[in-house]
Amino acid sequence: MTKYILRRILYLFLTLFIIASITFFLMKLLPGTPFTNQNRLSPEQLKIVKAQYGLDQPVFIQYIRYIGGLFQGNLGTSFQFNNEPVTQLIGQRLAPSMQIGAQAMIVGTIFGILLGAIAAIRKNTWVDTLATFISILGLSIPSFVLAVLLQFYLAFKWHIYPVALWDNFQSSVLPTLALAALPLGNVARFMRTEMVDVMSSDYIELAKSKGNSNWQVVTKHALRNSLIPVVTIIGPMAVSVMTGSMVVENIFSIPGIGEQFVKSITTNDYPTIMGLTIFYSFLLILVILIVDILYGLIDPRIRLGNGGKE
Amino acid sequence: MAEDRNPIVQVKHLKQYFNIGKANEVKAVDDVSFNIYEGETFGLVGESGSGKSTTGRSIIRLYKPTSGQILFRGEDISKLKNRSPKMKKFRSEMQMIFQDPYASLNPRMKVKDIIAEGLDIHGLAKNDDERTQRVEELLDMVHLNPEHMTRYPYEFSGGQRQRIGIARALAVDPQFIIADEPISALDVSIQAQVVNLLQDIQRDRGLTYMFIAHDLSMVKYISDRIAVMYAGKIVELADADEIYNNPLHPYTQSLLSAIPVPDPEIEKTRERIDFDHSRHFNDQQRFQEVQPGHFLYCDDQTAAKFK
Amino acid sequence: MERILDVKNLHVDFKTYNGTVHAIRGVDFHLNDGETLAIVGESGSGKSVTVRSVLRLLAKNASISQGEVLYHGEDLLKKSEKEMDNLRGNKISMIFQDPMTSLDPTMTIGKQVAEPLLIHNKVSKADALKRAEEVLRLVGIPNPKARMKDYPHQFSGGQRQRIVIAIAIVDYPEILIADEPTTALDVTVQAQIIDLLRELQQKIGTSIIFITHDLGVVAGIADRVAVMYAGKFVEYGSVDEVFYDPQHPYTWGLLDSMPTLNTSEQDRLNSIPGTPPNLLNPPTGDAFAPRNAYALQIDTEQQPPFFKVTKTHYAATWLLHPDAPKVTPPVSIQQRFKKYQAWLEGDVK
Amino acid sequence: MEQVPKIPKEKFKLLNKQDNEASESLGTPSLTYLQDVRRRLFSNKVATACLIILGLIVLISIFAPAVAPHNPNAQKVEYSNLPPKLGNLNIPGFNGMQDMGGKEVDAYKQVGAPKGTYYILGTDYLGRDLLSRIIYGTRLSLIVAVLATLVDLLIGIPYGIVSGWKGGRVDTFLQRIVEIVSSIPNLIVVILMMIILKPGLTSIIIAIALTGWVTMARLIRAQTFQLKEQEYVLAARTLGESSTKIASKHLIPNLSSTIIIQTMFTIPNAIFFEAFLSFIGIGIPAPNASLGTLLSDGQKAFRFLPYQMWAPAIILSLIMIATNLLGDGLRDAFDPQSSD
Amino acid sequence: GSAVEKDSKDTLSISSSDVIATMDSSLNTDVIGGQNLTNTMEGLYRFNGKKLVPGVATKVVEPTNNGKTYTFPLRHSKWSNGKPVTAHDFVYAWRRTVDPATASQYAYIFEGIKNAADISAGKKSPKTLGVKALDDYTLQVTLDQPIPYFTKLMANSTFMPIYKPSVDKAGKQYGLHSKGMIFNGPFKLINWNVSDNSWTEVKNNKYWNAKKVKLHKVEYYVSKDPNTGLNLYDSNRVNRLEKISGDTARQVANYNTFSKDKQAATFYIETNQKKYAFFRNKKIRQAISYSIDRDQLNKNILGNTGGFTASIVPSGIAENPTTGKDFSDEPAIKSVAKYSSYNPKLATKLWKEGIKETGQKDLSFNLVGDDTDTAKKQNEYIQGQMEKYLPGLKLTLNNVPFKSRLNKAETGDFDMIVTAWNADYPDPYTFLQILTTGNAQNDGKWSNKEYDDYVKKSATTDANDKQARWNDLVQATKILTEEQGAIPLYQSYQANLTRKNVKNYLVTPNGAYNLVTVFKK
Ligand SMILES: Nc1ncnc2c1ncn2[C@@H]1O[C@H](COP(=O)(O)OP(=O)(O)OP(=O)(O)O)[C@@H](O)[C@H]1O
Ligand SMILES: Nc1ncnc2c1ncn2[C@@H]1O[C@H](COP(=O)(O)OP(=O)(O)OP(=O)(O)O)[C@@H](O)[C@H]1O
Ligand SMILES: [Mg+2]
Ligand SMILES: [Mg+2]
Repeated sequence: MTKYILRRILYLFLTLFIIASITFFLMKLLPGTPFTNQNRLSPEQLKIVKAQYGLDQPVFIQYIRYIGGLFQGNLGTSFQFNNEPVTQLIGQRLAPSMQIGAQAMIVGTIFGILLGAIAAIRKNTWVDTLATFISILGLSIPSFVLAVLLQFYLAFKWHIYPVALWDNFQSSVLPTLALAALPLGNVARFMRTEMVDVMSSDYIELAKSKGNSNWQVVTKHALRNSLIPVVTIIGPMAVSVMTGSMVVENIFSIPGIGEQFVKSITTNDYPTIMGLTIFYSFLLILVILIVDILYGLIDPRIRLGNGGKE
Repeated sequence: MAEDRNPIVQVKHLKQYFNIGKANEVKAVDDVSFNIYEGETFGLVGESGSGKSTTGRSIIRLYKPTSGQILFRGEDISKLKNRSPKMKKFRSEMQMIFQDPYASLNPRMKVKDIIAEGLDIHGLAKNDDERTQRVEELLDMVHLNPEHMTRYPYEFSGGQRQRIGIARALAVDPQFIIADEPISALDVSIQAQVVNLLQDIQRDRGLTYMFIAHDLSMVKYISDRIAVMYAGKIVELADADEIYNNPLHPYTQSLLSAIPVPDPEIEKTRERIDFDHSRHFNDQQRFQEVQPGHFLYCDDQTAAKFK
Repeated sequence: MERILDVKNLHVDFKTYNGTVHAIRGVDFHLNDGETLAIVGESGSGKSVTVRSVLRLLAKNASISQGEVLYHGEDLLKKSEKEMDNLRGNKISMIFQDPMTSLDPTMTIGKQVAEPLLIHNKVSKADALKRAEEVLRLVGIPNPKARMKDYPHQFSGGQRQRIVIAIAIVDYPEILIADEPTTALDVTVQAQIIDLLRELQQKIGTSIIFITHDLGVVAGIADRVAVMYAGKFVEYGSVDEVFYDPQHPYTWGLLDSMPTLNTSEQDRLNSIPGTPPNLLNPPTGDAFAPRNAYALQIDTEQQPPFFKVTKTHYAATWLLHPDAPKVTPPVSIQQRFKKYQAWLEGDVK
Repeated sequence: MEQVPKIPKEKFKLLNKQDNEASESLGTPSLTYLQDVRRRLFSNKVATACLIILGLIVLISIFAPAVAPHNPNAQKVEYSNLPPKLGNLNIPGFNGMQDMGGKEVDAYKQVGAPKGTYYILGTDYLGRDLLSRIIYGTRLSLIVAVLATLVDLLIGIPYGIVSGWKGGRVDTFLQRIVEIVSSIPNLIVVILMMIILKPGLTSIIIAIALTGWVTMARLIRAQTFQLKEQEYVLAARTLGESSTKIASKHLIPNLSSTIIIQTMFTIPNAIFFEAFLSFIGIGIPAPNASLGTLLSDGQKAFRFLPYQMWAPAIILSLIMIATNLLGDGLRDAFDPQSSD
Repeated sequence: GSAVEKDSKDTLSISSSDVIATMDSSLNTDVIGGQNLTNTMEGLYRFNGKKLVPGVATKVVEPTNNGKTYTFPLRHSKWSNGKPVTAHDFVYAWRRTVDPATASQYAYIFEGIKNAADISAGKKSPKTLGVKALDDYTLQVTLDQPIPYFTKLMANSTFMPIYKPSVDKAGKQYGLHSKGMIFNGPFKLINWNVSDNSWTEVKNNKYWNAKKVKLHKVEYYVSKDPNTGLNLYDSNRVNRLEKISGDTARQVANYNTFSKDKQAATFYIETNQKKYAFFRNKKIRQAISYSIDRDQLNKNILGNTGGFTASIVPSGIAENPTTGKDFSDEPAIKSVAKYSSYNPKLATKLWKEGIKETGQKDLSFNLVGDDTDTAKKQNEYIQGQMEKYLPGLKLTLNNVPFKSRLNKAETGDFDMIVTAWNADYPDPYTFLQILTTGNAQNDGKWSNKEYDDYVKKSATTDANDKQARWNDLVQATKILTEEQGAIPLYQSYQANLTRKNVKNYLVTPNGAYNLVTVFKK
């Protein structure tokens, strides 16, 4: 197990390294330099800033430096905010993103599981139809549209939640909801399929024949077994939440990394784009790793020692 | 006894390992040697996971043997390259019938195309008419209505499907057929149909069979000689009657004692013999002929006793 | 002997795309206290549906259209779902065919075995686990105390089937329904399981309904045998009667198609030709008629009633009608008759 | 137990064995697998409805030039931001009235549009007909979807089959690549691509091509692993069939349900993707419309001109819901076990 | 809980259009940074509305030595930590800005101050800069040559003092975090890190003019989404919504709290005359200009935030030294206004003639522009107009982020480009100089000798003669407009919504607002 985790962590760094390299060279492909209004700088000034950013070195050296810095947790400095280390930038904006991200994941997962389970238990009834419809709706409305609607009705019209901005828990409710719709839909649909499968399995029959009531069968056996595969979609879910947060943070004016990412794009802030790319990838790989480990812990059938693969 | 017969398949020290070098290495077949003679039915029995299917699949080269030799009509086929002409020829000479009547036919292909696949590959039909005609003949041979050749497999019952599988194997005119548990998935009432068919075909065409099965009474019935497999090794090999009347290996004895017999009287009085792996296996043992035509996996001391 | 279970005129239908499948078309049987009743028949004949109807564990698209299932005189079909829950796993329990998939993969086997106790009896968890351990020992799981904490995948097929049996008997049920409990197992393991069931029956005195399509297994375990074909019973009687004095051509076919160790290669096997009827539109007459070498004109028109052979032996074939012609059964069956005759005479002596 | 009934004696005659020998007839009606799938699909009302809706949308997109009432890019700035108006029918929301500083005014009259001028879904900020733009936008979004599907089919399937069929070291290597590609949130790959290439359809396609096939490849690989152990594949091998033939004759047909179902997920994903890119400003460039650009423009004007968001949002959601439900329906239809 | 906050009299909440990029006055380049520096720092002067009033300097001084020396007497004011603000703080700040190691983009604005250009070029030490602390409270600046607009420059944030110990402590990160920053302006920025989406400024009691400051707290919130901003304003979460984008501006124009402020900025199109002889043809440039209906653009796209301008010099930045007439109202300029107006027929005609004259075959060009919402719409509109009236023209839009646009402009990677120029100081010169031959900001490389001469003359021979200088600039503008060397689109306006109870919120000529005088009722 430890060996397996260590190997996975090694892979994690390998993957990150590859991602970092690809990103680095992609960014180098971009024309021009990061300095706005170069024309306004004297050649001497330019020389000095370039040296500051290490851009006077050959690309290969820059690459070595960048990768070297990476290992020390240094992602370079932002072009948009002169001299601000990207790591610091990410650090300052991490908390809100993590909070709404986590909330959205939790809400999405819990309600998705409930919705999916109910649909599966009441398979082919109107309850199922309704639940399916809700989950598909969740999948079908772009988060930015949902965000706008939530803001307009729940906040602006009915004053239930703050319109935007980031100050207390209240203000995280709407962004969370807007973000949770997609994972909720996904989890619910996945859960339903799994649960329908599980409900028709032999061990559920056996559980029924032991005298478990329908409710007991569901809570003691079906739910747990259907949940295990649901764990596998946490990774993709994390991605959808990450990307969704880019727009949702923008709309609700939340100072998160998603909003920063979009801004970095519109300001050509390459170091920040690179940094965030690597950071997002890191998060994702980490989530996948944790999910895999969890999966092994939750599901007794999976022996991580055997490679942990299908 | 063996001299006057012609071996069609000779298996020499065949080893088939999986996941070599990994923690989950499996020695599915572990140093197995035997001959199959022309025209006979060679039965292979043993518990689940003992390596019967693997042996069969290695012989027909679905796997590349880890080591050892497989001679087919005297020619070593264990090292044939996949796309070589020799391999292609070999592919028409040896065929296989599979266990699962549901999984062994491609659900998306019509019966006609399933049966004709071999014809197409080996160019055995010159044109479409000949192809159709051949398929009709084959269907007739397995007692299926040739009109049904445009149907899809799922429209047939298990027994019928198994016969389609037989027709497919027969299409390329093989001399040797490996039947891997061809009847274990079938209903009792239908098993006999298939077994009878296999025997009729063997008689008509002078085929040689390797018949893998669980069901010992059926194996006894169909086979001339029987090999008993246990944990990747053949532990005993002899004529069918000999095996049943004079089992020498404790595992064979245990196996025989467990066969249920549809006769309440026998059942009520039978004694089961338990088999203990660790007690009966050790390093000194090897596969040797202890009586004429009767081979046993044992140490030399034991062998001497029987000789 | 007391009848603890009495099934009367059971009809079960399934609604499907193609129409209604009449899976069970009037089944009557009973189970005596302490006996083992074996139900044999080929795949799809309705064995599982019959016994599942007893526990009311049928698929959602099933409906029991007619009949009664009397357990100690009470009709189980009229009970509420809650009352049924109280019976399941307690008074009547069930063993399923596939040991590989019958156990919850995410629960330790100790908990799974103890579960019926916790559901039905007001016992503490510790007591239940203790009892589970005893039962696991009883069914022959070595070192049960330690292994209780293991998960199903850590056991072999035979062991898993033993665990499934342990679950079924942990609450000393009156009736144990075993639906092909050994089909997926090796012969040697199968033999062990059958021995185990026999042994258990003696120890806890439960009545067993044993389903199989393997006549050899039936011969080893059953007191009485019922033969099923296309949703109906065609013959039933004591194990000796059915094996040595079979009356129904289908039973003949079954017995005749199995080679015994004495059948030589020269004897051609006898097979039952054709395929079972489609239960979407069951035939009006005897469902077996199209495959029956001894079919009579009447078979195509009218379903045969049960004819009494002895007090305990009945068969549903027109051949037993006084007006029916005498037929010569297959050789192997004749041998069985002879054996029975000899045996009866010996018995009389 | 039962009384032996009275039956005429002549009925008890043995039937001629010849008459009786069961001919090997097939009980089931002759339906090919696909016919069966079709039957199952069409008996699912929801899926059928979705199929029809999608069919209509696709048809309208294909024949956009004939169907669209206006040139989608023709500006008529005088008529900008007109609310929907459906002829002279006075349907609320479709009567050309607009809330202006608390008063309902006839926006058409206000801009001095002659009688008979009407835009069913209103106009946008440049006075372009929204309906026409939505029709063309849908068309563009569907093109993205179709191209994404092609990528799935042309990269994902071969990749998955090779990986699954070859197994061993080849598989390990190919899977490592998949692992890396899927460890980068795909949207980020796309964004990176869009920054480097210039925004546009080609870039979106290249971006999708780089990442979109991964799920398909994974599924196909897993399925191929199972299929290659299927006895009919083994049978083909014992007959000497070549790998490519096995792939085309045995694997792909049996992968078809997976392929179709996965495609049903690729399509909405691609459409969503494009919408998202447009929202963060790196989607299809002006003046061309896609559902994404329309939505993102509409979203910004939502406070005052809600119809500009509602119309594309409803169409997008409709496509999403329909493909999702159709996907469900197809999954059930392709699964012979789901016969209830 | 209710999302509607109660409104406090002491606190002003403002929705800002973007975050603060830096609070380092040496490095700041944008309006947001400028606004917040104006809020928190005090330079020599400060604009109060249009009027220049003394800040740390005790009075607005006149130059001596032929306009080459300025001597500023300073008041005894304090930094927010109680330390005195001295002339040395100015000297330090200015030297720091021109020091090439600081890499300030505004170093060039110091050119004209003695040695400034040489220092930026790395040829001289920053110590040689022509700025001196005669004593703690007297600052003297020496120029190489008179700078006519020098006094106005002194209100720019670039010329504010910096508290040296803060820089010493924070190093490169000075201006990125409020922690450790010391202020001498009306407010103090607290708990702020760069890139924060909201920030708070509290009243600075140490500010020399603190008793005039009514507000106790100013809160800024960035909301990029137009709906969000408006929803915040409408639910009174913010008291003021700034920089409303075109589309929304158009919709909220009927709010009675709507206002718009003229900005010292113009948008214009440059054509790449280096790449295409085609664009060196005057008729072609005029045709382009004639093809665009700026009225419609303003009304429908910009929501009335783009006012007419005849030339690239916007209105409201300078007045005739004798008549007091606005620069844009000079008759000479009005006379060429027609060249910057809509005339589709003429456009088509000139276009065809131009094509004939130049023999241009390929009429596919790209139009580079910004990728903000309004810019995109505006470019789309321009594309539509030009394609409509200029036969054969095929325009591809290339909307890119601001920095990319600058980059493309600098490297000449465009065919046509929509450029905006924001005055560095309120004087026509800031606009006119960029179109002179060889100027780095002259992206299209338009060149006209006569024009160059007028512009040059205004800064040299006529530098000290206000009227002569004025006439030079007017003449230059006339030439530029007639030639359409740059094709003016509009002067931009900033649209805002301000609650009725917020008073005295006045724009200054450099685009910032002076919060000293703002109060709430
Ligand atoms: N491709 C493979 N990779 C790894 N292990 C394998 C593979 N094929 C077979 N094995 C293992 O080899 C052993 C022998 O398997 P094989 O299928 O030959 O047994 P068998 O005697 O045919 O059993 P059964 O009666 O269940 O068909 C088993 O332990 C099996 O798990
Ligand atoms: N849920 C269902 N829907 C439709 N038909 C069903 C369903 N369950 C069972 N049947 C039908 O009922 C008949 C009897 O099935 P049953 O499972 O009882 O057979 P069995 O005798 O137990 O066979 P096996 O030996 O294969 O287990 C079959 O024809 C089957 O197709
Ligand atoms: Mg096998
Ligand atoms: Mg069954």
